[in-house]
Amino acid sequence: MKTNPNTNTCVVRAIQERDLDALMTMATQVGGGMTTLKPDLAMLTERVDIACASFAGQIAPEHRDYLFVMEDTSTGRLVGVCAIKGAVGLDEPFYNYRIGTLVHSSSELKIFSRMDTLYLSNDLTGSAELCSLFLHPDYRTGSNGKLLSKSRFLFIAQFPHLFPPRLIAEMRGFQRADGTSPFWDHLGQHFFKMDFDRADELSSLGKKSFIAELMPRHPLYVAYLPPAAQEVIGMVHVDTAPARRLLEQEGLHYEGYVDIFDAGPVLQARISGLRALRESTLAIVDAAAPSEFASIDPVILVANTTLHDFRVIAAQSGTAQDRIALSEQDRQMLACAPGDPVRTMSLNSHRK
Amino acid sequence: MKTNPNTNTCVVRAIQERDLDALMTMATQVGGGMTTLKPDLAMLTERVDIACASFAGQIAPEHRDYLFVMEDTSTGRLVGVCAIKGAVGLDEPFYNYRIGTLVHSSSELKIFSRMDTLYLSNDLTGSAELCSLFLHPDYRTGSNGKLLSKSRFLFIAQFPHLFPPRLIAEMRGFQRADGTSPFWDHLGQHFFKMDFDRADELSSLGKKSFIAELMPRHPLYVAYLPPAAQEVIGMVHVDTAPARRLLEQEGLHYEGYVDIFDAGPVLQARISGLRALRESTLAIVDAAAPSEFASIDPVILVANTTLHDFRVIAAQSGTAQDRIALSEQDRQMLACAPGDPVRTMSLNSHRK
Amino acid sequence: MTAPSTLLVRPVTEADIPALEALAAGATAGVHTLPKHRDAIERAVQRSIASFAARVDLPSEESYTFVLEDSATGRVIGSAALAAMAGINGTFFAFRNDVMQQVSRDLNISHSVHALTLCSGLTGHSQLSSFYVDGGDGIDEAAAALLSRARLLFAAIAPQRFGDRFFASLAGVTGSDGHSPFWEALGRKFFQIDFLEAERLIEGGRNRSLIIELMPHYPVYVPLLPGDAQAAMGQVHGEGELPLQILSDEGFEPDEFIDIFDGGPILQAHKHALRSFSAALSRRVAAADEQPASQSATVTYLVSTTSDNQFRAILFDAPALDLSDSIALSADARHRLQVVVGDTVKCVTL
Amino acid sequence: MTAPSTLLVRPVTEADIPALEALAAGATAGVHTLPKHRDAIERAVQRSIASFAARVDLPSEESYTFVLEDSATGRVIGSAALAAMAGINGTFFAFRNDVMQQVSRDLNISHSVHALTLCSGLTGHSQLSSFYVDGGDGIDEAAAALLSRARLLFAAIAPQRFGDRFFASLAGVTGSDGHSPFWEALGRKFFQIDFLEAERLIEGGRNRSLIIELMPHYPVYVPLLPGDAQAAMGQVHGEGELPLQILSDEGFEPDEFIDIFDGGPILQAHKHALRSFSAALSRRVAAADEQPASQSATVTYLVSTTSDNQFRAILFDAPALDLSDSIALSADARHRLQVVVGDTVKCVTL
Repeated sequence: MKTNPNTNTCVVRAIQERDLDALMTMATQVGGGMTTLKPDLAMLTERVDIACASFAGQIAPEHRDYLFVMEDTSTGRLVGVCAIKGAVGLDEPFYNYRIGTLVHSSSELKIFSRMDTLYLSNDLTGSAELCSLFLHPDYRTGSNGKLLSKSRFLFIAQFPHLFPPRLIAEMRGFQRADGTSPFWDHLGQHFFKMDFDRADELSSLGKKSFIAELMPRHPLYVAYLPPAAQEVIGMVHVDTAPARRLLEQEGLHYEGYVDIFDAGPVLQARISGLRALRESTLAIVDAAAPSEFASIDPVILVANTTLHDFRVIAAQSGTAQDRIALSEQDRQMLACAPGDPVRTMSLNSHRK
Repeated sequence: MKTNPNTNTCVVRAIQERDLDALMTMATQVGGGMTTLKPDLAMLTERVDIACASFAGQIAPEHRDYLFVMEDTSTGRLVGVCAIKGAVGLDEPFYNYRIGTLVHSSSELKIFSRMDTLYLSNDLTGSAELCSLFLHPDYRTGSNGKLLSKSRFLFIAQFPHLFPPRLIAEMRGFQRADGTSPFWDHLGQHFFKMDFDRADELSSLGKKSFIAELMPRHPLYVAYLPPAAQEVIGMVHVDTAPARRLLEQEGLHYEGYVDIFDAGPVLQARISGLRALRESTLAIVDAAAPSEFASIDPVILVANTTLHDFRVIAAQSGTAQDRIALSEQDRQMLACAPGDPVRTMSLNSHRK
Repeated sequence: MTAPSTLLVRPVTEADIPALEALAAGATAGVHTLPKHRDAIERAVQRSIASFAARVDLPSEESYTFVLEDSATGRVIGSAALAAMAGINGTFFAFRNDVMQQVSRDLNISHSVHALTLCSGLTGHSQLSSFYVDGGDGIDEAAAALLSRARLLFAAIAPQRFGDRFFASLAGVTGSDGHSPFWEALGRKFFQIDFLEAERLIEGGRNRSLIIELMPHYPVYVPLLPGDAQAAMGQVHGEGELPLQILSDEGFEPDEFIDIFDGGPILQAHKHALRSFSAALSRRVAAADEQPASQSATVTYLVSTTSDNQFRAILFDAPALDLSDSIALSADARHRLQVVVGDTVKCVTL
Repeated sequence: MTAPSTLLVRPVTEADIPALEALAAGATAGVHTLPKHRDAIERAVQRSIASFAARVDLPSEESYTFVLEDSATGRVIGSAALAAMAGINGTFFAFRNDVMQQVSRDLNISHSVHALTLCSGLTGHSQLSSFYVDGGDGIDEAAAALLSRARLLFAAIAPQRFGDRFFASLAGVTGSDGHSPFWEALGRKFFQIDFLEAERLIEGGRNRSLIIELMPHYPVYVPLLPGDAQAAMGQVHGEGELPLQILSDEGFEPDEFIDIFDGGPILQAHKHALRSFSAALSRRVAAADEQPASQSATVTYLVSTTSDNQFRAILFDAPALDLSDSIALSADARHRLQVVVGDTVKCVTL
């Protein structure tokens, strides 16, 4: 039986300095909407430097930025990127709206109003963040998307001591067909007097003092907003819906935090509550000939256990008695040998 | 092999109307600090009526109040009580302080202050609540405490459709040896101009409009409080620490909500994240002779599956192939017969 | 213009209750704040009688109701009240209209945003309220001014009964159906009922604890309100224009406060800024025939007694009083005021 | 008391820079707000010179610095400033001290709680600042009053250069070591540095965006502050008592605002409430020998020129001016003011 060749030739691995040019090429393909991966060579150079120092363990965990690339080993081409930031909001404040509830009640008038409120908050300060996910359109097939996104959970499961208790992911918020944001138009615009893209860009450049200067500080009742703005609170951009589902399968939840500009949801999880921490297991690598693989074997994610050269593949295999049979090609992609430990997890959650 | 007689003669069961007098007797033994179980016959009568209607499914789930008693079947004496409220805060507002984070940062002065804040909130409105736990001192041995507290999780696991997504439990907050609360003295006292017990009593009687009238409405920085008050935020009363640990083992967490008067923590969980929903399983009852029990068998909780006569015991037994052998005594306590389904769960969590 | 020569303002009496009921029937719900129902009217009258009778050193729960009577017919054609302290038995709530500067020097941004904050800053100030004149034949402006301003002449002769600051909340913009754009944008979201229903339940009061239970705890950012609600802020109802004009002439100014329900303007003044306090003259009563009829033009004065338990006020045309230490009143005027020659009266130009 | 006869207040010039440096050396950090360092002094002087020279229709970025000179010695012994609008290039921040009524009618509870709110309500008002008189030999009160109030006489002769409201923030309570109890309770929690260090970094300003970045966003409930911080609210530093007295006599009142750093009082007044505006007399200059020496007692006046680009002010003892249309000035006084007989001067009693 042959395994899916597309799947089998792609590896997600820790970025290296030599990947800079290919990363720059990818960044030009990303398009708008991803503020953390812009085709700015100086910015990318700095980011790759930090990532390499992160994987080398040369900087403090809360300042690390683990940048992973997906390489098609059949061609050597970089086809995807994703990242985990060690902590957000420690250099510049990290703002969200938190949605809370206030009850206004009068027993005399028999009125009981349960109202949603928006609180400007920095509650998520210090959380680790999943970000910068991009997969080249040519490779949006098979298990590639899942491999790329979920590889990060195996990394966290392997190195949980490097992370704070909470993990988050910011999702791009709802936009109209013309790219405008109803939430911005009815809220932020009144206070910032600039258009959404400008505010988003300033914020992504780390120039956040304008938020402290201009943002309304007092809690807002959602009911003040017109329905068009209320409706999109916590809604993702249509292009982001699949990414959201993937993360939810891994144990992240929307807990009422949204972006202050477009009200896109923040997904969050306790690190200890991630599927990868409950379900991933270590296994010892055995050599296996291709003929041993059966198409009935599920696709599983397999990662090596090396911080500085972390690698993850999606393999069609199975584990038994804490051992796993991997083909030579898989072993090469993982930079591991028979007898080495690897961390494995089923590609899809078994639980609903 | 004989099983522990203390354990085996106690059953936790849905309260019945005839239990009222015994409940009143127990309420006199509770002492201060539990505002939901006072020796007030009119209040208890109403509560038992609502509980009976709740188990009978005669009122809407969000208005139900499931009251359970622990009976020593060897004497017929009621020795404990516990409850689950279907939802809180739907008649009178349910207040908490939520602890949030605000960052104050100036790049010019290189100052970065990460400050805890207290927000008056009704966020937990609509949550189900664990409350009114009391076990007679004579019975605070063996597994009785765990049986009483954890019986409620089996109830929820058996009837999850009757509950909202979130479950909470309010824990009594820290007090000094003389019964005073440093948090109250340094915060609430300034606004309410009354002593803690009076405020607590008014609140427990459902007279909450005074909270809306007198409570400070604006977010407070924790740093405004003296250290003695800051330190006790989220701390439980020394007597409540064991109860807190039990609940944490079942999947409840302190997520930053505290009582507005004494800053005692609110533990909370998604219903779907409770250990009981992950680990409890259904099994079919087999008759077993006492000789079949071995002391090496772990203690497990076993519940019947009947809403109106729900019952839970702690039995020393084991399940295999979805079947469980129960002694005649156990079957009598559970009001079940061979062939009936029961829900079982290990007494202690296997996970750290 | 010659002053209507038969009008009289005096404290309300029990005999006025039927007349007040008739007046209330003509008032517009949500606009006029006079009590509507028999029992509320009776309470207000009893409270007023007790207030005028009380010896007062410091203002407290007193509330004084005045009626405008046409002494020719004996008919009561208007009423108005003055409370010693607003918010008695509670807090008088209003929205304070704060301005917040939005400045980012880096980005060269500078503008301001208004926000409405529920506050109690008017509690304890003296409050003009319940002003109403029967407009069956069109309201006589001089008559309305007499009724409205007589209250302040009373305060000027009995300052110990009142605070140093006075305010009046004027009806905000509502449609003919009682629809209030400001209420729709704010109050309705918290009360979940119609404006008129809310006003009926709360009896026009702004001192009830249910306000703090229901109204927003945090500042309301004005740019988030719909345009019609923003436009209604501080705007007076059509029927409030005459009272607004009268009070503005007296020295009141719209300040930073607006009504929490309909967004109507709240006028405020320190007593020293009011003409009844600063520009009223004390003059000895003379008989009109003691002096030769003046050829010079006359000025219309509000003339009141100076006794706080025998308070009366009328309009009277007289030569300018600035250079005279007495005012010559006709026998009819003396009769309406129940004063005799030699008594002292307060006079202020209309 | 006889007026010191050699004193003169005039606009600062570049030649005064060394003298200002010497003055600043004697000033107390955290108490006096005059600029401390050479470059800051130079900037202030240049700005003042440009401000006096500017033709102004509406107040804007101007800031006027005045010096007190002993014309007998030519020595500069004090300086003071007046900014056309506070918070230029930003917002002037202050704490507003709000009162919140805490009322529960059911429970028969009624009390009030104060809360401090960071606000920008003083932005755009004209600000008195940087007042300092060399106290080496003990401060002469009349000299201090001349320096402080001459600023307001200038405003009175050039009202188009200023706003309608004026304020002055006075130094709050600090210990001899610069310890501020109010700062310890509030500012330190956000700035994480000592009071004097903060004042040094921010150069005494209250208009910097870092204030909105660092200071509390929500009202600070006063009962939560330690007792010594509460006691310091609105209290003036010992060295501020004389300036407080001078400004109070002029018509300023402590209002609802206090300083955000040390809790010191902020005095406010509408210009109409200030004696330099409302009680200053315009008088023609006469020569002292034009009139017979008066036997009557004299009054000490502040006398200033009426030209806003040749501003000077002195103290002068003269008979009461109420019934005269001129003031007889000695040749020396005319020389110090650089006026001649027939010119008009402004006079206000000390």
